[in-house]
Amino acid sequence: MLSEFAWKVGGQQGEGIESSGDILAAVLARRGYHVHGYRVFSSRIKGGHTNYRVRVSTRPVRTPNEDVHILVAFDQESIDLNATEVVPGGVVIADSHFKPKLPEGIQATLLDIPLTQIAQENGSQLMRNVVAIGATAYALGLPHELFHDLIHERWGRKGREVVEQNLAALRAGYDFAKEHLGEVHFSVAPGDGVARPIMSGNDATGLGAIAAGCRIMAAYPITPASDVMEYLVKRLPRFGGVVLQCEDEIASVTTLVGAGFAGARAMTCTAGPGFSLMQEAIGLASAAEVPIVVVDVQRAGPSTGMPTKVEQSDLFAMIGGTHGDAPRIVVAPATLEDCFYVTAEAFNLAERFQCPVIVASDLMLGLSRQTVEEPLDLAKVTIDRGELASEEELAAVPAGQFARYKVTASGVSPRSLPGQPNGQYLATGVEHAPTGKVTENPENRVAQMDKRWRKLEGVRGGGLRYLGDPEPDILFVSFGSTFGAIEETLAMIAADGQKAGFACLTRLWPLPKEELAPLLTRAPRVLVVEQNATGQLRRLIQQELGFHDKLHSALRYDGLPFLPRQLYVRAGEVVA
Amino acid sequence: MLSEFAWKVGGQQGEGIESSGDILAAVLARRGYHVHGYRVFSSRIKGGHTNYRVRVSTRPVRTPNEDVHILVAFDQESIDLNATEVVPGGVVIADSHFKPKLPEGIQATLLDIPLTQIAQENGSQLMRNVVAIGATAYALGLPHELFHDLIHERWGRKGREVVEQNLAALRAGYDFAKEHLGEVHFSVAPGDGVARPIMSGNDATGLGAIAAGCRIMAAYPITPASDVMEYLVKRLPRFGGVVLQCEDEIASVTTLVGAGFAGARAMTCTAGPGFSLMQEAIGLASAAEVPIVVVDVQRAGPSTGMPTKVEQSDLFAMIGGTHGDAPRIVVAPATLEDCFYVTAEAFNLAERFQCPVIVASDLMLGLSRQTVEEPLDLAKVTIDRGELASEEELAAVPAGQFARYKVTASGVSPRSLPGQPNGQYLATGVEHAPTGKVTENPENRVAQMDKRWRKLEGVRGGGLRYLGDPEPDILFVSFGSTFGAIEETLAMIAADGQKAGFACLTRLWPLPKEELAPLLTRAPRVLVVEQNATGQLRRLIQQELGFHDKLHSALRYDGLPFLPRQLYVRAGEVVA
Amino acid sequence: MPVKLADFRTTEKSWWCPGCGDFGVLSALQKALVDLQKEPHEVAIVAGIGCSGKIGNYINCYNIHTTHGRTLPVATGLKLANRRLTVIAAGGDGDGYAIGMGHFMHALRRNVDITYLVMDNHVYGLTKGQVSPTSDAGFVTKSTPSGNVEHPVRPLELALASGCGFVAQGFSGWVPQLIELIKAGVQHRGFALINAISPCVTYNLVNTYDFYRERLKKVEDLPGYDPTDRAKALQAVIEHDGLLTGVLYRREGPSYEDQLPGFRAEPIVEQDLHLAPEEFEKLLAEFR
Amino acid sequence: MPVKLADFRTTEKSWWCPGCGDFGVLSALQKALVDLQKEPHEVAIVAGIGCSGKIGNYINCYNIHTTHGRTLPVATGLKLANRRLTVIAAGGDGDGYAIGMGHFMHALRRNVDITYLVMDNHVYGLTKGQVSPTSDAGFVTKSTPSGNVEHPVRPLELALASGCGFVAQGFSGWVPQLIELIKAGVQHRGFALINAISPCVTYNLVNTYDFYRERLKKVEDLPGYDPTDRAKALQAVIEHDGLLTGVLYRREGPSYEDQLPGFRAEPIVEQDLHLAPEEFEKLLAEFR
Ligand SMILES: Cc1ncc(C[n+]2csc(CCOP(=O)(O)OP(=O)(O)O)c2C)c(N)n1
Ligand SMILES: Cc1ncc(C[n+]2csc(CCOP(=O)(O)OP(=O)(O)O)c2C)c(N)n1
Ligand code: SF4
Ligand code: SF4
Ligand SMILES: [Mg+2]
Ligand SMILES: [Mg+2]
Repeated sequence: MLSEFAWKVGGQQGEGIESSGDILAAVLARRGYHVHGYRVFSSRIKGGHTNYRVRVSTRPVRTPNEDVHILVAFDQESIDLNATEVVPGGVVIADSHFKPKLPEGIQATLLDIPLTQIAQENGSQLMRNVVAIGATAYALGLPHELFHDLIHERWGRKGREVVEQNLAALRAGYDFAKEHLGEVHFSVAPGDGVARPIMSGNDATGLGAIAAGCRIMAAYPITPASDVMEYLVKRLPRFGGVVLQCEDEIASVTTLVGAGFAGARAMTCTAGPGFSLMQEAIGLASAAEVPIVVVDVQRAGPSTGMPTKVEQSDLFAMIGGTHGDAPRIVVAPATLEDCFYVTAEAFNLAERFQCPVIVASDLMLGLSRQTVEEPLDLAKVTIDRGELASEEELAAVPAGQFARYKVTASGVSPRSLPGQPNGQYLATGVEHAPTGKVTENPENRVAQMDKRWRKLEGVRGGGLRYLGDPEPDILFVSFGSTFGAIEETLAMIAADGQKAGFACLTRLWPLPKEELAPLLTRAPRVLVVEQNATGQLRRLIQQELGFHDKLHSALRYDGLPFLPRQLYVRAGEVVA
Repeated sequence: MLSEFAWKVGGQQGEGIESSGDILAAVLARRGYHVHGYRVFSSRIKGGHTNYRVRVSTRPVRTPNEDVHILVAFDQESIDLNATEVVPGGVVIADSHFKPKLPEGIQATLLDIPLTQIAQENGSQLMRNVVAIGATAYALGLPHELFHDLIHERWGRKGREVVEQNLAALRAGYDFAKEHLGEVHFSVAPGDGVARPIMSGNDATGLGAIAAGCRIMAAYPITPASDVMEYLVKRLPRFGGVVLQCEDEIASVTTLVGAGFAGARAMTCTAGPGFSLMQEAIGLASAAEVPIVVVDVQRAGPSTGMPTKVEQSDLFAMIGGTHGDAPRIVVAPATLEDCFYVTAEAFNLAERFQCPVIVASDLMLGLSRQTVEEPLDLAKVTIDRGELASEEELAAVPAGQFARYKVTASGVSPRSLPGQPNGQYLATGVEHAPTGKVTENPENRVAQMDKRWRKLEGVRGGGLRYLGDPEPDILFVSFGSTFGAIEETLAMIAADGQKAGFACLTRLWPLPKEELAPLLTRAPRVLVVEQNATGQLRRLIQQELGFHDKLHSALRYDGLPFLPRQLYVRAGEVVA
Repeated sequence: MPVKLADFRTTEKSWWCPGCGDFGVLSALQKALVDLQKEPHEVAIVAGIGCSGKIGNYINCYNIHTTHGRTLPVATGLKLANRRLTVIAAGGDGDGYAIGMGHFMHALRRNVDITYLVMDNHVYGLTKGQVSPTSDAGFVTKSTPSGNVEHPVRPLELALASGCGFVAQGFSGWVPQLIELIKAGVQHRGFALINAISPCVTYNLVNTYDFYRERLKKVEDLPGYDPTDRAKALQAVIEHDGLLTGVLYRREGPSYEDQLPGFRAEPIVEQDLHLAPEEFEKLLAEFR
Repeated sequence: MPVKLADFRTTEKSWWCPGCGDFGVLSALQKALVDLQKEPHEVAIVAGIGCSGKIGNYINCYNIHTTHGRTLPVATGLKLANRRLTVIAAGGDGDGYAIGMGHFMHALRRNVDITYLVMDNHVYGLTKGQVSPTSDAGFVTKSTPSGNVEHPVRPLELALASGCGFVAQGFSGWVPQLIELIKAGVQHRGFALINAISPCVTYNLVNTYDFYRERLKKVEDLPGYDPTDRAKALQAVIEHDGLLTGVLYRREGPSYEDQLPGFRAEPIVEQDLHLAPEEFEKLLAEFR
């Protein structure tokens, strides 16, 4: 009885093989399983190997692992590249048309099944995915009826005949497997029956933005960020909002500056190359104190790098990539739910602190399709617009004298919005007096610079999430999508009877020093886990807090996500 | 007998008053004085107060100080703003036409002199600067004949009459001062008679680039960097080179990428806003291993900030501002001579390590006109093109198989240049195999990333200059134009019988850790001096080496340069 | 109370050189806004970086001073956020046609309802006299000591070739005409380009007031000129080497905002940001 | 030994979708280079980012793959550094006319001797089907689910309006003509634009091969077409809604490099980098 299994499908890019993964994931999510779907693909439209791994469990899973119970192969390459992952006793479901062969030494059962042919016989070769799902159902010991609803929903619009054809294809796959596998199948522990939504981190980001009142999105397509734009362009018009595909990322981010100045909640979403292009404008938003939200779905750099591979290497670019001392806030979702809540909260931070807020997402987080583990609760999304000058306050100001950049104790100054009578001022990236008037007066300069940085002192709380043992022998520190792998590593270490803790940073700048420092002090050894080559997070912690001798790095920068086992081994080295 | 004095002229911008400072500086430089000229101005073409301080000494001076011996004022505002700096016994030379008044409590002699009128009487009101120089000469106890040569050279082209008029104006100013000041004048110790060239740091940067074989400059105008372009556009054509004013900074830096790929030595020069725009392309040069040189003449940020004021706040942007882990080298001239040598060497570094090299200059360094204190010696400028594949090596390669990105022990791989037979390859910012072929293979990725970073391990030596006591009670650490002020502070501390040392970093990345760490270990207290608000250099040192408790900051970010006295006081606080 | 000129004035003195063309543009803009009876708080100026970009510093209304070259996307975001505002982008020839060229070309075709006022002096003023994209061939500057060798950008031709619905040129020496052009541009629904020739008296001693007074023609004075005929307008501009003033071309039609699906008459900034729980449920349901 | 097609081939298989228009462009480019008897090492291709930008991966010569949209400045630097090379910039419609628009407009007027080959499929291929600047009005994509509302960029009109000396359009379905256009473009002294219509069979199901076969005309077939008459060319392009192929316009004249003061026939990369001491002394003397 499996309480957890992984299923993988492999084939050529552009042949739509991902859809079988989506069907499997969706159906199991409805039946109370926890699902994590992870796609490996490359920067190419058609051709080249791609695979999609769906991990299914009776407890939450937030990361891919190494074992595969069932591999569906649409070509021999998919077997050759992935068969070593198949667990002993696993099943390889392979299309007969390419005469599949298992490599030596693989202790799996090969189900040589004419997927394409069965699909054609039932109406169209496009349905080979559904045939494979049918066979999968049998191999997992699941009834094929589980899939009927989804088939109805998915193909219902195309008419009854198409639905019937798909049902028949599903059944044919199931029957073929039954006939040829016989007793060789898994049986899977039942799910908890709770139907969970399933979505990608990018979806959750888009949803969070809508919930937070974001009504303007300006962006330029880029992998792996484009989906956010594509999600929003279909939904924002319903709420009176607009998505603008700009001519480039500079236009995108400066569009936000205009929208933020006007008082709208606006966002862009990009990846490394686009983010680098935004640096100058991020400085403008910082200096002119305009709220904007920039999501960076990080991918492997530098430069164009590996656009379809994960990395977390934009940290220094996000914190200090624009010239000058330009305050900003950098937050980092670590889970799917964070993508929703952290993004939504980013709009509050931007308006409360009147500065750019950068959401440091990453490709694993953005593209993996997962079940929502903690319900997304609209009631938890508050809208805090920060300090806005009221009509009355403005009316009391001598004409043309509104002190938009008033030096205050908190550093935050109430702002007027264009259209408000008597609130006129000059917003500018040039150094300015409290009224916005340009000046190079040295005392004013210091006062304004200090005021802008003072704002960040108000950014407190909520930047760190602690998991695991309160008195750990080893403390993991990380941000972003490595969360899932670390969570599982903690469990492995705990199973060994050892004590591990985990400080997950959900804010990178200002670094939650007050929360982090005592943890670092207490822990005898610290392992900073990050998907980059130079230990950017470790170096950031060193810069702000020290602890050089205690800090160890777990780095991965080959484009693949950390596996729990890998971290477990690395932790062992550090503790040894 | 003054061994040092300062002279200042003040007036309205755009009225050419700087030319009197230039004349004074040039003449005294020829006579064996050491000169430092510092101009205060704002981002405006005409109008608004500007002043020009010329510091003259019998020993080298590299920074402005606070005292003024002679103030020349073309308007009352110039007196009001600057009179407090005039030393007791000083002279204020002010044009009668505005009925000058000295503020209360200023113990200086006012020479109320009809500068404009005398100039007009001698031919043209434009010569009022020359009249002022004549009066200055008397007030300093210098013969007016000292200025005759320069007047001949400067106005010779305009004909004998103009020269005569200027000589007469000079003489008239001198005579007027003699008549009215009488015994009230300084006397200045003689110079050493060595005629020194006088130039700005930007001039030295341009000269260094020519000496290093830079033949392509692509840039976009920006204060305070444009002069480098303007210097080179007049000189490069003589050497077959070209200066291209591009449509923006992205075009400028990518033009260099093309030129660098082709094998030319190419550079751009910009300031913060332009630098931020270059971030993406800097990553391309890093990933594709193309040598380029980018000079950032830093000014006060963030955003447009204060374009005519000094700051050193682009450090993090220079080191880590592009997305991804993108190796590069950042060097930092600290003196006028460094502007020449460090810039020239930047081209060697770029070609030896096949990566972007950023020269971190700053406004004080770039715009101050100074005497050259150590002769600029062409023989010291070597040209090292790094590893280039020879025609023979290429001929031995199977066709189309040249391994441009071969994984080597040093990380550096010999490169071919377009036009070389059989050296064809693909240079790309996408992750690539040794041949340049695009690949996402994880092992290759790690090998290439490691190779690129390994190059930086070869960047050794020459990154730190030590001055002062070898066993200091206080160690100053800095980079860039604060050098001069720190040098003088050291002398002040030494005069107190205390021991101070100074580690001047001429390379910021890779940080010369091996040289710096023992100094930090030994020194009981460290004062990191930098012209920015957030202690970027201190944080960089903390990040790389620690020493948090020992490191203190001297920060100045009001747009004005550090004064030696200010640092002396700050050092006192740290030692106390 | 009717809006008066004083309402658009500030206490800040203009920082331009005496005689700078930008004074004329500023006063034309102020007068146009008064004529249109806009209230200062209903107007937002998005200014670039340059001498010209300081225009926003001297006029009492909502102002945003962008980074160099980015006026148009900023103005786009501003207008989309609050379509009730009168949004005017203003900047120099370098700002708009060098570093800002990409945004200019895309703004022309996007057709958001903003007015773009370019103060064209054929030179870089604020950085002290380098060549600009509109500089004439052969023009000698600090960065072209042997004379400019590039073809000048022809903004009017580009606007006409890109389907811009309102293309005009004015001259800061002819303020009354410029006032009318600005008014017409603001009233035009969609993107309106007004290239305002604005001599730099300090760094451009070729393209002076006199130069233009001698050469500029008004389209009204061309016999039978029809500002609704794009091909003819293009031809006239080419024939007269760009030295025409007036409304060269005008075409009515929906603006970008008018064509956006779901875009409301009520400005975004005035809408309720809160999502109705049932709407949220609908969004979530898509993932079930 | 004469250069053969095999010399420009690589062992790398092309990664485009079967039927992609870019195959035709690649083979036309390779054949043109062979016809011109260029050696692979004498040619440098500067490619952008996009499906189209992969063209450099499949052709044996010096190749540089830039960041998105920056082919033209990179090609400019390359050509200035080594004017002996044949420099070809190549990329997509998004690369060239969206993010690269500013550089495109300035390259047109700068007139450096490079050939620019745009593989125009009216869509963003590599990012999986978003709207592009050349997409038709109403075109439905992932980013314009209700149809494109922006006026398409008209590259040929822009090139003609900007004084470009060689403006051509080809079609990847008509390889023989495209070969000739590329040859003529490479031989042209100065900037040459070749807009190569190159259908995306995956994300653009409107602007297909058939669509173009039915609509495209060759200028040779227009009675009395004169490719040296700019105004007429512009008119023809407007009349035929851009659906013309062939050399639309050509004007001889000096390139940018030809006009640069002091610029030598010998490429910069072949010159001695060392400064003569007496030259250095002369430079220093200016500061004495
Ligand atoms: C990114 C960036 N690059 C360069 C500059 C420097 N800069 C300021 S104004 C300007 C151009 C001024 O010319 P123009 O736009 O024609 O305005 P004008 O001063 O002539 O009115 C430049 C290049 C800058 N501020 N930002
Ligand atoms: C700065 C930057 N922004 C965005 C991207 C993502 N991107 C890659 S290709 C491309 C556009 C592709 O369209 P096009 O240029 O028309 O080429 P095609 O794929 O259609 O040939 C984009 C937006 C990028 N690589 N870099
Ligand atoms: S420099 Fe030219 S553009 Fe600038 S203010 Fe002076 S006259 Fe006007
Ligand atoms: S997606 Fe389109 S442009 Fe890209 S390879 Fe496929 S057919 Fe060609
Ligand atoms: Mg200008
Ligand atoms: Mg395309």
